[in-house]
Amino acid sequence: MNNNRMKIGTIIAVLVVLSVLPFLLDSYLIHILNQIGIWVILTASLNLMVGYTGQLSFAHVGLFAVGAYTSAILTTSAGFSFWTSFPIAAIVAGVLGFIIGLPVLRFKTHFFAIVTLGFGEIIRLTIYNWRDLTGGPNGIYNIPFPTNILGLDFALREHFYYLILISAVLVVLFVKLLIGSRTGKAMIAIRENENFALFVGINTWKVKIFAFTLSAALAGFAGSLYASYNSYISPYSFTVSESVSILLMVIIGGMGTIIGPILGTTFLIFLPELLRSVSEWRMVIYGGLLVLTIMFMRDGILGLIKSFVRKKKHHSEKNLLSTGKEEAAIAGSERN
Amino acid sequence: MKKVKLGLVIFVLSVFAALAGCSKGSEETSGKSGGSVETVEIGVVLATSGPIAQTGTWVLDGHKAAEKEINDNGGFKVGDKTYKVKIVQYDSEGRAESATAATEKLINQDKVPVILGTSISSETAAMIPIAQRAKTPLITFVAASDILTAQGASFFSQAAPANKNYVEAGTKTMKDMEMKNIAFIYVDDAWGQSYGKLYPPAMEEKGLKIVATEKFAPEQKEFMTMLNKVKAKNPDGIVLAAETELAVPLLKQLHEVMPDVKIMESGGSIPEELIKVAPDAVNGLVTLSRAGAVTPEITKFQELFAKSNSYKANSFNYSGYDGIHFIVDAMQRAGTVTDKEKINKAIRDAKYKGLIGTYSFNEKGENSLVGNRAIIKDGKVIYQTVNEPLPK
Amino acid sequence: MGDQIIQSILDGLVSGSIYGLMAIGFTLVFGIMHVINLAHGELYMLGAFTTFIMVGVYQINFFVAILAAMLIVGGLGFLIERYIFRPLRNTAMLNTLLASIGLSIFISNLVLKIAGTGMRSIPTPFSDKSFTIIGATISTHRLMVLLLTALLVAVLFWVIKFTKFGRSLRATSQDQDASALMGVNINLTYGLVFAISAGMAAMAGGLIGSLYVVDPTMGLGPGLKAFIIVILGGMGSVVGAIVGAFVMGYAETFTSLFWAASYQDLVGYILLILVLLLKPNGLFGGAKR
Amino acid sequence: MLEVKGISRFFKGLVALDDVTFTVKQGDILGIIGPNGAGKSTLFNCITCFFPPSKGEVYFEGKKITGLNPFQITELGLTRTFQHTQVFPKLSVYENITTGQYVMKRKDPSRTKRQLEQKAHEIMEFVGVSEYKDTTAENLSLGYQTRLAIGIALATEPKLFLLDEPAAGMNPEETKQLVHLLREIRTKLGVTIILIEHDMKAVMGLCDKIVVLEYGKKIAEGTPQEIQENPRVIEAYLGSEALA
Repeated sequence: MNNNRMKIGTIIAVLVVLSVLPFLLDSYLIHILNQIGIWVILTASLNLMVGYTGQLSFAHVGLFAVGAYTSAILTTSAGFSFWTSFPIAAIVAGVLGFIIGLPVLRFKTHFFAIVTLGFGEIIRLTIYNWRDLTGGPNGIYNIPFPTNILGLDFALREHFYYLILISAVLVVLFVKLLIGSRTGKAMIAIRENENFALFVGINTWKVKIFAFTLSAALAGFAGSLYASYNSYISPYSFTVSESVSILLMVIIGGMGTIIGPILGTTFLIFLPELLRSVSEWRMVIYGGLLVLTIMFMRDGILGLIKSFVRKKKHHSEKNLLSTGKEEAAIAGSERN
Repeated sequence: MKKVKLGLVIFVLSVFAALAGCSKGSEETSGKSGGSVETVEIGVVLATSGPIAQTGTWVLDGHKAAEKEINDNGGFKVGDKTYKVKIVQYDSEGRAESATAATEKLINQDKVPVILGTSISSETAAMIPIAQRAKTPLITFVAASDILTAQGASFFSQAAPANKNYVEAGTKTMKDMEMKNIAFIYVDDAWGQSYGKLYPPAMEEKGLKIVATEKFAPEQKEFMTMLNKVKAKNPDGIVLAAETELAVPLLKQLHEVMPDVKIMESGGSIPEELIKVAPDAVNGLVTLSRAGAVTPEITKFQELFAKSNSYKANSFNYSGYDGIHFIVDAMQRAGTVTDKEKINKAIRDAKYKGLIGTYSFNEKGENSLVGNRAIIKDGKVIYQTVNEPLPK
Repeated sequence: MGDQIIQSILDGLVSGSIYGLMAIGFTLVFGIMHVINLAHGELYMLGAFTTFIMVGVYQINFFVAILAAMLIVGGLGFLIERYIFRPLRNTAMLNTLLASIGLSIFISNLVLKIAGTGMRSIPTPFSDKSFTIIGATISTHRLMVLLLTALLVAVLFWVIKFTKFGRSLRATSQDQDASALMGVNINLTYGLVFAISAGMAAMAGGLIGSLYVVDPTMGLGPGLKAFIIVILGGMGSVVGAIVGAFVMGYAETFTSLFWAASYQDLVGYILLILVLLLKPNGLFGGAKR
Repeated sequence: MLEVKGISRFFKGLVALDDVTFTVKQGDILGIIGPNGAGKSTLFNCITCFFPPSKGEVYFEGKKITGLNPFQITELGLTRTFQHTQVFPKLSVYENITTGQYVMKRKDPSRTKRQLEQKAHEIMEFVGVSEYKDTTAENLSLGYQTRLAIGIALATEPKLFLLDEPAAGMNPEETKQLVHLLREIRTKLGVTIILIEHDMKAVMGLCDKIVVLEYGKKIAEGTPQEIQENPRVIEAYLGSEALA
């Protein structure tokens, strides 16, 4: 039981460090952390689908865009404040997720991927061409910051940091609780073996629709944060290459875990920033690294760290137990 | 186990390479105060990768030519001190997230006094709120969409010839080319759409009839159906609005469908580039252009540019060159290289004669650069202002 | 309006065959190797660049240049399969998909760095003369694209249906282990399949590159379009890829005829989703594993 | 307990099942035997609504279940295993069992978390996989995986349990243990069992009643004794030594 307490200890330590950061770093690094925070919420929502329910979705950037545009339109032309517009943005994205989910969730693996990619692009192209509502390619500018509450002035990056930090922590916690719950078990069962899950008494259709709608709402919420934070949005930031990069963040970090996508998001947002000064070769290194990561670190950064830890633990265990139980099980299993 | 060890090595290697890259960056800024002549860092954000990397690279080459020229003759004087120019450029990859991150890095880590904005309107629009909040002057010499000045940011100035100023020159050129029934074809992006809005009323006013209007998607390459549809309306003139990368396939196919129709392009394409890639399809084409008649300064710049670049200078290089000199002039008039507010005021009050015209701004940051035109005749480009008659 | 319809039918035929050239290579790799190769667009771009270097710089005959480009890029395809896709062969399809994304970013940016952003155009060997068939005009070059695509499809069908190698391809696509037992050298077969697919992409690049423009990022659009067409036509079926290509070609042609050119992509995606809703495995897709 | 009435199933002209009728009493073990391709698995798939029968109906405890979804039937207390053993590969044995308990919340909402955990451990003990509690299912041997599959099914606390060739690929020793386990399921848990199996020794020793299928038709029904002497059955199996 001690590693549980150790785990909670590290989490609290990390949170304390995170809450102190704004006082130590300049606002460029804070801006990067804010971007990471927003993307953590988006990748957490995507992880619900890819990591836990095993459905590879390319629509999440479209739902992220719906959330961003709903909140932007409400706050600019309808005069709503951020605090009333972000729940609406999440609901609108969730409802759209439900509507898209109905036809889409019938498909499996690569068909599901391509159909969600199609819907993602349909959302982007509709935003692009619906000029009088969304401003078309010009986008929407002068999106106001959230009105000040609790003495925080959100025009300052450092204060907005806390709003994003709290939202990210809440979302990650929510995902953790959901996965621990009964529905979470059903989602994991669907990922592991969808047909068999049907026979264990899981209404796979209902669970998938629930997961997709929920993750759509979370993506919408991330979108509303993104719009208010950047105060300018345009269809150019919701393209297919964006949905590819958030998918990479989830998978390279280690999908189907809570910490994996967070590591992946941090790694894939910090890496291009760190490589900024090597600007000519930056994208070449980025592409090359992706290929190497997929080939050698298949369960992602987290998998790498875990195997590193397990290797250390394994050595210590071996000399303790003469006939390790684990070895018996492995010896027993003559399957492939 | 072997694989995991290898994976570990790669992972460590990549982080190490990244950190090395980062440290190289920061150690540079610390060298600021050393040496007899101080260095002034000018922030530049341009898309040098991604789909529209071409324009960004041209502008950057223009910036570098000016930087080399200033530093070769000992830097520039402000008050009693002389300064060398150092360009700190970050690639925005054609994505708003990358552009905003680069802007934050320039303002907060490199602490540059001024930033030259990007070649793409949607990126620049995302950077304006950041520059405004950090009270750092941001100026673009390329992004021409009118949404940039519509944000009303006091620290943003648009030194690129805005579409509004070009409409005048455009309608006059259409008249000069004796076009009656015009087919108007424009790219459906932020830049193209502002023409889509501005041209029709202006053309109607001048009695020019629009027989067909077509818009096409930025990544589109196949235009045959659209051109045949336009051909059915048998226009005697075609007005295009398309960046160079998109204009080439369009012009090649236009040459197939309507070989001898008069064509005018409203300033998105570079004539020299069109000749190089599609010589026979563009003969007789007139494009609006930033650069007017070839002034002595332009010839001097072309010689300077030829020394360090393998291709012939074009008007995006001119704008890049003007950009650095304009900032240096503004700093000299402001009498400071660090006080951002004073520099911004000097920028807004500028009356600087550059290669492509005189830069001056109104209170909204819009400039008064007037469009010129360039005519492609038998493989050569003739630049002129719109008042001169078209060469026969 | 009448002759415009005929003209559009001809234009649709041309853009259909252009998409066909791209999609066939893609579906071969998926049908036989069950690998989704999103770097297919970059092989198309490399084909265009090789053809440009040979024709534009060294003035080699256009057709020789295309053949050479097919061989060079085909060889590269063989190496890519050997060193990147073979280690990932028995892992989840997700890995090969993601590895191909990394590869696509790597190749397009490498060429961007080496060749610079400049645009180039391959001088077309075909005369400017255009033919008029029942009221619709088509340039020699586009006619050549039509004919070469038809030729390529015919050759491919002949290879798959009648040659020993063709049979081993079909066997491997059904059941990799069984055909290995039958003495089919799986590694060689997969390597050759990837090489053929890369070669076809290179041919498309050279042929279509001279119609449009050659630059490092030209592969992004066609790569994604090929993926959509293959899914539309039915994963892994060559007939499906060809039919899917013409369906997409005509959808876009008639969209720009009756609506506006800028809505082409939107209609393409809506069409894809409608077809998949009605026939989940695509028009000709067999229920793969 | 279960009434199968006139079940037929056609696949594009091929008659997989032709008018099969039989009933199963509470607490019985019914064996279904027949040469390969006799339609045994198809019959199972029709009963458990994996796909609907072309004709005929199935009643479970008097209630018509044809046309329902598989997960609804599990709720009613009817569950099954598959010819190719189905488990949740990357989950540990314990997680596999707890996933099986998903349906319990609806069947018995009053059940607390503690009780469910307790039940899970009992089941693992019962099917003899508790030593590998934390091993992932895919690392287990075929024998242990089959036991786990049975454990998952028991976790749904069924009243009727259908097993599709559980002993396939097992050595005699493992088969003996399996028969022992099936007997205990009936006696200790009071679960009615329907078993498809080729191993005649196991079937004859275990089942109260046997149904024999051939080319989709029911050719015989009765006690193991009657079946062994029934000429139709002998002829169907051409006197293979299995009947001896």
